[in-house]
Amino acid sequence: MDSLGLYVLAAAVLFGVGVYGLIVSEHLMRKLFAINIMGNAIFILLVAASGPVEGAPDPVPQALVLTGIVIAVSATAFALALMVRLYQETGQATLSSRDEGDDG
Amino acid sequence: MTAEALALIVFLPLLAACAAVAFPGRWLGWIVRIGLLPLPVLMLAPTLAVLDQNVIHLALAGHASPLGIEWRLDPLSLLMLWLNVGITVLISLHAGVSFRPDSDRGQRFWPLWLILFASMNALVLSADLFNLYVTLELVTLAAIGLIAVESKPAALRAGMRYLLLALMASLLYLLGVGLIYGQTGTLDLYLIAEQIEPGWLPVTAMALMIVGLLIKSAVFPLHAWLPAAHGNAPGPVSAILSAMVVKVSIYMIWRLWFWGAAGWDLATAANLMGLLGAAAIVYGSLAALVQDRLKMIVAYSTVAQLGYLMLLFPLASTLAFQAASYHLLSHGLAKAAMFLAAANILSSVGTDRLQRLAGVDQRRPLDVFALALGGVSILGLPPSGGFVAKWLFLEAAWHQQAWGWLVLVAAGGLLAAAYLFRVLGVICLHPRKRLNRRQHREIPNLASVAALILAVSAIAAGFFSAPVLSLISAGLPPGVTP
Amino acid sequence: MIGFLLDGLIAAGLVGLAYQAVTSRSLFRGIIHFVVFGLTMALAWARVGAPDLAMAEAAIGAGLTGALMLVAYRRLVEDRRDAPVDPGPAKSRLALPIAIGSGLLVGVIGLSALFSDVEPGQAGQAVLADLQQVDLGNPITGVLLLYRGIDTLLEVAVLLTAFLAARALAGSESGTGSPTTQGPETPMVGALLAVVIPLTVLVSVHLLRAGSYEPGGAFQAGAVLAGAGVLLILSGRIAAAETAGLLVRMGLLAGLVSFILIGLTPLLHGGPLLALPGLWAVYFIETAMMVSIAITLVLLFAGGGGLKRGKHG
Amino acid sequence: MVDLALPGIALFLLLNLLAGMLRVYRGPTLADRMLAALLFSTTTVAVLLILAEWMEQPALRNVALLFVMLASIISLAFVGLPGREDLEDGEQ
Repeated sequence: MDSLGLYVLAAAVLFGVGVYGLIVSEHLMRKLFAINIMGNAIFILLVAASGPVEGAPDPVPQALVLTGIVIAVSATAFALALMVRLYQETGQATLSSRDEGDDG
Repeated sequence: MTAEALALIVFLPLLAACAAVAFPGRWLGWIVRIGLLPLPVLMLAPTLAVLDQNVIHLALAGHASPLGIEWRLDPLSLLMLWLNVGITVLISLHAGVSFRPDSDRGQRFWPLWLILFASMNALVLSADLFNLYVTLELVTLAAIGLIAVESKPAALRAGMRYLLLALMASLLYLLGVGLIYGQTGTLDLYLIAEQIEPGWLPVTAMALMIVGLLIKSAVFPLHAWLPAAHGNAPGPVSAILSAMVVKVSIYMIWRLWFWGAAGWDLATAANLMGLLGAAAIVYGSLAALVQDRLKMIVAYSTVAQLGYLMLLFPLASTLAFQAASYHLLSHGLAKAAMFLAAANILSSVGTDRLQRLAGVDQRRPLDVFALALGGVSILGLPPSGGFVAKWLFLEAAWHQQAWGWLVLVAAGGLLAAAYLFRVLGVICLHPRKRLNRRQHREIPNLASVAALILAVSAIAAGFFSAPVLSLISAGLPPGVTP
Repeated sequence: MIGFLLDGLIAAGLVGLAYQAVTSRSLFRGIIHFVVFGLTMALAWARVGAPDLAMAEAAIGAGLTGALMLVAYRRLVEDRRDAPVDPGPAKSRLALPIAIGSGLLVGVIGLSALFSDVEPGQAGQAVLADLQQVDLGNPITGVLLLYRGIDTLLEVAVLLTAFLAARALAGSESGTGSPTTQGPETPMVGALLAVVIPLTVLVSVHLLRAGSYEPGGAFQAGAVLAGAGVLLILSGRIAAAETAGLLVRMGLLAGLVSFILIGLTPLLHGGPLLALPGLWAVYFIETAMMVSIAITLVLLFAGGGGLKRGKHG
Repeated sequence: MVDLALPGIALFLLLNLLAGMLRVYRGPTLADRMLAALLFSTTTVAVLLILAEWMEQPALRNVALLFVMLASIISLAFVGLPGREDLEDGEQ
């Protein structure tokens, strides 16, 4: 097994950790950690799944991951803003309470 | 001509969104008009081109796939494009009143609205799996921004739940894309279709992508986020969410399934998808029956109606394609009308709790009329567009002697009738007028007119089905025989 | 062998840090672990031969995401001191089996993808072949701007949308104040700024220029430039404002607008959409994107609609 | 021997990092964690520079440069957190 295989294994564990964190965490920011960790695991797989081109790593998956990183930070930034606003409105940074029938 | 028109269809609203950010204030109204109103005219060139050549390829930056990204316009994507342009422009009439461009709310609303519009156009055109991921993220972020634009706690919470699920769904989709690239070395859907063999890795990749998209399109049992998000968003936003946003991810599933995995034997999986659809129809309708808020009823009705789009997978014939595509169209129009009407009633009466809406038909006759017309199309009564769609579904099931699906479509209509007549019954058939006059707030007529135009179009779609149906049958996927 | 040990250490570190981030007792500690996780991730990218990603992950994934998380945490703490910030983890009997199951699934998928005999990617080969004719040394920049330009264009739109959506949320109430540090008057901060700000600008320009022939590019450079803006906010030199001034708005939109307009120009003389008319266009768009990315990230950090001179400006 | 020296040093530095992480984990005060995190960034810079030599990837020097810039920003962001003492009390 080469180094890339090691990172693929790590990615699998990271994905599991992310899923665990997503289920267990109440706090929204922890859920965001978890999703970002899962995202990183998938980025590793994205690069690992494609073979090398002319001896060097394939540039296309790398460009895709670069795009993915920027999208991840955009989504995270918006999610954080949403979380802060939710906290200001309700005093909670969780999704635990269920009052969806509220017509405000 | 076509290339220029398609470029403007995507980039004009996007530029308008930029202009709306750059020049807030009095110019906003005109910027929005310039970004939206030329679009129906611009659609003419691609429409003529598709009628003439059936499929149009456009290699972006002059690089054909696999090197570059291609846009591909065929009858199905043309239909989606028309639907998006038409519905967005009509809902914008309503939004022009409920989010006035010269108000503070309007300045927060319109840039996101224009971006959502542009991104759905870009999504429908794209034939590249990763580009689809980027456009889908753009659609999701803009949509959630719009849900939360009024910052009500319920909407914020619904938006947050939607966002977390959507992010997870995107990751599953992205993993699938990565595996597909590893296997085929390309990201273009049509090149993939030529190269991919149904080994276990490609099948897993497809499954991951489809599960991700099923979450995004809120198909039962992954629908949990939808009713809260659609029911608590501002009126125009609920309308576009139900009419278009959930549909574009179902459209992507169709593309992957029928075009990407064209040669695969998917009979078992197709039946599974059909069963999900059946469960959605039954569960969504029953849940709509017990809701006590008008907008939540309409939202659960969306969960149910999305189920019909899943019936395409097991039936998979020309008739089924026509049925599903027409259902997409008529449900989009009808549901947008119903959400706008419900939003008008909500902002006029101050609540949309059903037991307090008795007698609202006298205060807001146009809105109740629009609601009823939309309902007629949803439950598939002739001569509406919904009737054409359901009739075609029945016919498709009949021809394949798929009696189970036949019974389901018929029963779905009855269930829809149950929850819609409950609504209309409470509103119109009441022993005494309980609506308090003082609570009644005037809202501009244009808001009701927009709802009515959409509702009338949903009915009118029943009369003008022939050209659309023949267009759809000209653009069938490779495996489907007429 | 020793390389393998090195990778094993990095991989183990990644897993440990990730676990700490999602389960640590305090949220603040979780953020630190998350940031360090991102930095370790950058090391991992460096090891698998992806320096572009190492840079992007360090600057965007760890640095700026971490800064955004810290400032969000701070708003949570400041806003309501009475309400509990962190309710702690929930008990779930299903969590562990589901997590192990999905981890196993991803592991099996990943390893079989790695060890299935994959052909070199057609797209990647086409990129390298076509780049021979263009004087652009970094294939990733080529993919991002020349071949998959619309991805990059829409990606810039995603970033703008995130800002617009976050701005639409920010009410007129409290919580929109800029996160200044406590002691901006201390001479050390001034000295730090005097050294770091010009250096940051220098490094970002260097990374931008490097992007055309070696790893680097608009996103990495923009993130570093945003770092300078974050420093200015933290030291109270600039602060969040209700609305953006003309200059900020222009900077915010420069990348997207110039990309669209330059992308549309070929249509005027019958060329294909988004075909950039030359390498100058690549450099121009990259510069504009760098500015836009930096300003968008700074605005997201400041938590307002615009920027103004701060208390200590 | 020389080709073992560089990765050996990198490995040693990484082990150092691990020890540093123990400090981040154990605390007990915020200052300990802060210093450990700073140690982390400086050590990572060293690791990256060594990797740049060993893997013959000069681009990694740019990554190291970027780390240096980030370290100063992150440290100021940490210092800027208000009322951190009572936070720490509340959460321990």
